[in-house]
Amino acid sequence: MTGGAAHDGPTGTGGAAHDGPAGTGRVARDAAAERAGAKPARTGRGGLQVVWIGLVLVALLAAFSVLAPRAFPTSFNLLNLVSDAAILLLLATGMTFVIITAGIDLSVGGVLVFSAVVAAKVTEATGSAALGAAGALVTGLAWGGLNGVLVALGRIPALIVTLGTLGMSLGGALLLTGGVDLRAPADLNLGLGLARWLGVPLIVWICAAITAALALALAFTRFGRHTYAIGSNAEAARRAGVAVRGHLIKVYGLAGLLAGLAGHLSLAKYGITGVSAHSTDNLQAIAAVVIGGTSLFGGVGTVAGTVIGVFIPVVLQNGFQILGVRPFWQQVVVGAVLVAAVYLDQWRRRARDQ
Amino acid sequence: MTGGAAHDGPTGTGGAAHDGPAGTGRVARDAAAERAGAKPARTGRGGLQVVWIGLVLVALLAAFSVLAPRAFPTSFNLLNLVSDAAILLLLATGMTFVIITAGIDLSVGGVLVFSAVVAAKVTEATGSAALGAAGALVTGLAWGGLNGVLVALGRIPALIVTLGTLGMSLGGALLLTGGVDLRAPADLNLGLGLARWLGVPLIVWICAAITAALALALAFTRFGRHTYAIGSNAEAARRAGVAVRGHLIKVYGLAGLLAGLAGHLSLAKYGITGVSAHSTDNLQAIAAVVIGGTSLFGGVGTVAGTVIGVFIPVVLQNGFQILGVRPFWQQVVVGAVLVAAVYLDQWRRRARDQ
Amino acid sequence: GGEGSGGGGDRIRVALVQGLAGEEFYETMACGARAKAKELGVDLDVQGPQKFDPTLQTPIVNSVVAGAPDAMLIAPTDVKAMIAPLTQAKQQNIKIILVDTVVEDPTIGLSRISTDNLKGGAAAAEALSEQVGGKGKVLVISTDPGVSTVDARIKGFEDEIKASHPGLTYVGVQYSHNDVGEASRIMNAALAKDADLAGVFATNLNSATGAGTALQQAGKLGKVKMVGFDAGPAQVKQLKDGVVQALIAQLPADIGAKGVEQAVAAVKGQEVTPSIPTDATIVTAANVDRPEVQKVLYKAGC
Amino acid sequence: MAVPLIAARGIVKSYGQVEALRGADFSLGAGEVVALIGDNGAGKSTLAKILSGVERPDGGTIEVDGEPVAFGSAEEARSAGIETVYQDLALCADLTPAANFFLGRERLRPGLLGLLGVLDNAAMRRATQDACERLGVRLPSQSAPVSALSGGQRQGVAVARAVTWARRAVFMDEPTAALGVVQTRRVLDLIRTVRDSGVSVVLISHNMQDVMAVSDRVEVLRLGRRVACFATAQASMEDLVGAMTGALEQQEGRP
Amino acid sequence: MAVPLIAARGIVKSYGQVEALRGADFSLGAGEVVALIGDNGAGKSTLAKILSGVERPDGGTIEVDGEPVAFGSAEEARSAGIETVYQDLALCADLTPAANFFLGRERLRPGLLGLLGVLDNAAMRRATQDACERLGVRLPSQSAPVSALSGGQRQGVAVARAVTWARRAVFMDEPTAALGVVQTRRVLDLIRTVRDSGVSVVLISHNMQDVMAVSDRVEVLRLGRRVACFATAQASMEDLVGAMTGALEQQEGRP
Ligand SMILES: Nc1ncnc2c1ncn2[C@@H]1O[C@H](COP(=O)(O)OP(=O)(O)OP(=O)(O)O)[C@@H](O)[C@H]1O
Ligand SMILES: Nc1ncnc2c1ncn2[C@@H]1O[C@H](COP(=O)(O)OP(=O)(O)OP(=O)(O)O)[C@@H](O)[C@H]1O
Ligand SMILES: [Mg+2]
Ligand SMILES: [Mg+2]
Repeated sequence: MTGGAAHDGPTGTGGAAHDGPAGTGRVARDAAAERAGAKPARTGRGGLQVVWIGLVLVALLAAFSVLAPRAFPTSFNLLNLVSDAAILLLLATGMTFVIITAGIDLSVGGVLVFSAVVAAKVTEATGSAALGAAGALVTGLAWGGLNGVLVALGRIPALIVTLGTLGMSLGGALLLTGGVDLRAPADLNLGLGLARWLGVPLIVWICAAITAALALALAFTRFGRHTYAIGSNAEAARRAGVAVRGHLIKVYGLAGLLAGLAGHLSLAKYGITGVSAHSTDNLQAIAAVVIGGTSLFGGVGTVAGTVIGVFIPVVLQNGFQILGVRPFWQQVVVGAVLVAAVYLDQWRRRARDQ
Repeated sequence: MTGGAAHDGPTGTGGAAHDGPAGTGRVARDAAAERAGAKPARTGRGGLQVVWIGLVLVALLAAFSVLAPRAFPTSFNLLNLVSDAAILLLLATGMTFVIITAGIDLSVGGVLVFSAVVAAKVTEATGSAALGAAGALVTGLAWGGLNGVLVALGRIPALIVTLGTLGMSLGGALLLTGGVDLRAPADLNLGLGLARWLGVPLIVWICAAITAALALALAFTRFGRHTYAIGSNAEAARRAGVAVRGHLIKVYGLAGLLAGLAGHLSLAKYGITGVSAHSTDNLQAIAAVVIGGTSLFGGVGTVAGTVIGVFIPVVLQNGFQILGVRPFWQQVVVGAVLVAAVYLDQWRRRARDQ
Repeated sequence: GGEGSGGGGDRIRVALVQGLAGEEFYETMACGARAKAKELGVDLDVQGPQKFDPTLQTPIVNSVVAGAPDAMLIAPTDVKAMIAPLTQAKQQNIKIILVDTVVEDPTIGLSRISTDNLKGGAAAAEALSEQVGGKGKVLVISTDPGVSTVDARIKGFEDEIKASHPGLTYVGVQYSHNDVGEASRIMNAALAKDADLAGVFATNLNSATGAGTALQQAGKLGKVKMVGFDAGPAQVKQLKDGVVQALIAQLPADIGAKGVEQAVAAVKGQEVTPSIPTDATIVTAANVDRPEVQKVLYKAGC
Repeated sequence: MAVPLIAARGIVKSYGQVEALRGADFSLGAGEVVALIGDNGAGKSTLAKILSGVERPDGGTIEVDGEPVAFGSAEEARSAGIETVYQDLALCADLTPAANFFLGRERLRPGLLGLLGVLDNAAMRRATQDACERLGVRLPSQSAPVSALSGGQRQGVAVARAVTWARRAVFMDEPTAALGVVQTRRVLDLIRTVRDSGVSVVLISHNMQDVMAVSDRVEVLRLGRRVACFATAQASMEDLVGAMTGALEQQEGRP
Repeated sequence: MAVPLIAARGIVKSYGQVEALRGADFSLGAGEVVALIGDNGAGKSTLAKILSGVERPDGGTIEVDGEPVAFGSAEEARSAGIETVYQDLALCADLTPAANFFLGRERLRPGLLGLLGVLDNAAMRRATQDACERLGVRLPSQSAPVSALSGGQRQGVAVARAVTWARRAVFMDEPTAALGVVQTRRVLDLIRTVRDSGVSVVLISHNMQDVMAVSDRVEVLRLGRRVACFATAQASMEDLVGAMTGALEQQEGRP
């Protein structure tokens, strides 16, 4: 599903494959201790970080397959699972970069909606779907860039900046639409929205390709290296000549760009701009990133982990609904299993580190 | 409004008044750099930290008073302001302790609702309002304790733990009520809910008194000192013999207890358990804490700052509504002013530190 | 107006407090109210919370009261929780007109122009039953539990099925938290679980959108029948695209306009109508182009 | 020979694939100053952390006063009277020097306020100031957080803290690395004073002059094992350096 | 005398109420080793940070090659060929030694991959290993993050990095504080080698033996001011200590 597996899977075991942040994904067994510069006991085997949480996901898939053999493990259901997770995946991937720099982005849902509105308006005005898509991307990039500038140059805490831009972008989207959802042009909704390739929706391919590319970029390129360095110790990165401010602007810009793309894809997929429908996107994306082993204190994390982190809640919800667990119980059980899954992950890692 | 002012106001200037975390409230001018142990340029004048953001609040109050002289600065309106903010203040105060330990608590809204449901059920079953209140407090404490245990002993990231308990408590509340809001017993709603003392609602007095007591506890007691120490460097605190795990359990327990009390007060004030309300409580509380100068990376912060952080968004919203700004514009403007306010705060502090 | 607090002029000032800002139903209501206010030459100020939530609506009512308008139209977000702030408003001599929803206290609200969501839910059951031919499994996808208006729709739907549609099997309600993605996931899981699902009642736009997308992906669009609620432009588009087969339309613009009329009458000391019930209309592809149905469709912007 | 205060045998500790200690022995008598020396990465800090209860060994035994112990936490070692200056100092950067000095042992106000847990900051500040000045470390301001101190000032606070609270033994992991000439001299004097008051000292240092000047015995760690023990009086600088680098292999003998 | 490589005059820097530098002067000639010494808190690290562009002075002038400069960032000093070993090392704890070594100057793969910004990790790992081994610092694993290294190993990485990249001058703020005997000797040798290759070195150290052994000149800082300058050959250990502690007040003269 993601190219992240290419370097984080067992093939990379032994850490010999790359010099990247060796402890990536080794979340804070005591995050507070870690950030304070105390030397946590961790080894350098960079290749294993997402294995345990990945196993948790596999175990969940297996359990649901056993419990609901005729409904859960069908290609129909699994394809839908993937298709529903695709857009969230984009947001979570951008969020991974942001969180690795020790930042946070609460504005993604608002930027998504704003970009979708721009795409709809532009397409309507010009009749060109390509221009609409471009409009969404540029808009997303602009919001992200604004976040980045305020965080990097204004030195305002990222939480406040993105809370502010969340309000601004959502309010702006409502102003542009008058609070009434805009519809996607039919050829977008019925074109990109429904298109498939090898039986898999085109939107899924797009999201998977971008996620894979970014997973590779984070792990193997200078851009990724600087992302980790800033989250690990921004002052040290600055002294070493990393253009910290510029890089932060790029990272937030990337997150905005992805949110803009997500807005366009969401418009294509759902056919409307969804001005009121994305208020929990930011928390969903952040949760996915953290479940995937990225520390909120920055410096460690992988896109592959995030991919798993996106799927765990989605699979839980789907599985429990198929099993016929009642909705209120679902909330309870999903919450409990989430905590248990991450606990297992932490516990196994600790055991291995002994 | 809060006793926090007693030590953080200008009287405390010079830092001679206490030995507490000297840089408290001096939020991360570059949080990432700070956490990494790089030595940020900051002075020890512990007394000034909330002055600038406090001035921002005063400026807002003055501006709205000038723009709407007959509606805004009336005792009626200001009393409403305070009364609307009171319950959030409790949540934000608990959140301040949690965030100073470098943790986070997303579950407060869920715990509030669950506690309110318990209070309503217990009062209904026993006919005793006191037992209902006790029920709410115990319930809140239990959820908070669970958070604390999972964070401290399970070493699961606080974000995941409290996201899990948010789902569990909300789902649990819905299970208990069948998804339908319970009504408060009339004598609670009409009693505590409406009672006033010196013209100010009793609920406001309760919240103010508790906030003041906790502000003092954070600044002047061993409990507060250990809270800062853990957030600053949990490993160092552990080595110095601070019972880090026990303390974390207490801090999350306190946050839960306050959420439980907030649930009871909310039941009294609104007369309903509000199972669908409160979904944004966690973000509101976190935002208030961060606006007030507490760093998400732990180790610095004050309750007095949080009090101001609670009021800034409330005042903005109220002022813009009175001025008749349309709702969508309000979202935009509140977002922008929030960022500007915190920027001003940061900027003034930097200038002073030169 | 800019000097909103002044009240220097002798124009009547009316405030409308929506149940939820940025939702088509309430925006359409605001449009209707604005048009009527312009016609009558009164100032109208519209406010609304970002969630259908009494704890968010209370501060708004309080600040509106602080501005001392002559009258307030409000869609209370809870029958009980909003009594206290509205009592306070009444004490400030503000004329209160309840629109869409009501509060328990009968002394509040000189006029009540209410929508009957129970009836709307029943209408949805009727429409869905007709679409699926009176038998099969039906599912409800809603937003959040505890939202009174939506809960009433669900209750009306359930009661109607129990009472008069024995052929339908009700498989329960799922909550999408007003997230299209979530609604889509719910629909997928529902299809995986009950491949023979016959119909869906989506209680609001986002639920219908998400569910519709899932049906489209599964190639079951039009095979699994769906009934939506409200009749904004997006919903009507869904109807025309075949995503939903029927819509339950209320009359928000009408409610807004009537509310302003009643408010002005109350301020001027003229006679007001204490209770004005409104109806729900079933809109289908077959009747949507008829003029009398066109009239009830919500307008985009104003 | 008397029962040693601390005796560790065969301590093993690995971090993932890195074996930091491969069966290290160590002993410390009552009232003696033992220097623990070794090359970078030899495992000195790891051993000190294990004997301070901060890290758990993977294998080996530790005895205090001849009784086997398993320190589960730093707290247990501390209550056995053992204090440590860690190489990374382990200070809370956001707290003042006084708050760090008294962390975990805060002094409370007398009377009711004390029962409520109210801190006696003035007294703690004075005591900290005094302790630091005894080392010749001048703190620019008592209200500045530790993050505002110079490297040497921070180390001074950490050393003063450990020495003040130790009742049986102090581990000092490179305590003078950041200290000035005068301050270093004072710390060495202090080590002697502490020893004379009956508290044992373990000095980890790369400065052979200091080691020779102040220690009674020297234990040498190399690649995670004890490779030599010397009585300081009978050893030359060359012996020590030879043992550390492996040029000289002494058969391990006396404890 | 030739134009000095770096000449700083009257540098003032305060942090809130603390005056770290009160008009400090400093000069460094091409190809010389200058030791900068002083008591704890004298302002040595602050001066080094200002001359490395990391902190901005409140007052005073800095000239490089006789041209006044105002370093706005560490990047500018670095592009003037100046590298620094900071006292707090300034390493990213989550990155590997090689990643730290090449931070900000990553080596890319040849060809298309390089254009895409793909890192050549193997090459960087080898180069880092070599540079550390030249200092006698053995890294247990190239894939372990810096947070897993011992104090001396970390310092080795920081020193190796600065020395490798410096073209005009290296500031070394207590570079051997955590290093072992052998490693310290190697660093002193390295300082000489570097000097011989034409790069100037500023050595901040509390170890007077090292200072005497390796420096050409000594500048003494006291309470934020330069109080003395010596040619090492003409100064005794007592002179240096006296100047640092204020026992000996030399009139400030030669630059
Ligand atoms: N937390 C850890 N994770 C992984 N490896 C570690 C960890 N702590 C120490 N090590 C490794 O264990 C070995 C011994 O480290 P230790 O810190 O005990 O050395 P030391 O003798 O104190 O060296 P120095 O003189 O440089 O301080 C080193 O190779 C180091 O890399
Ligand atoms: N960021 C800061 N904030 C406040 N005060 C500071 C800061 N940095 C340094 N100081 C103060 O400035 C003075 C000089 O500090 P500096 O680190 O330059 O000393 P130093 O000569 O390097 O000492 P050492 O030998 O102990 O490293 C000290 O008194 C210190 O407390
Ligand atoms: Mg060590
Ligand atoms: Mg220094």
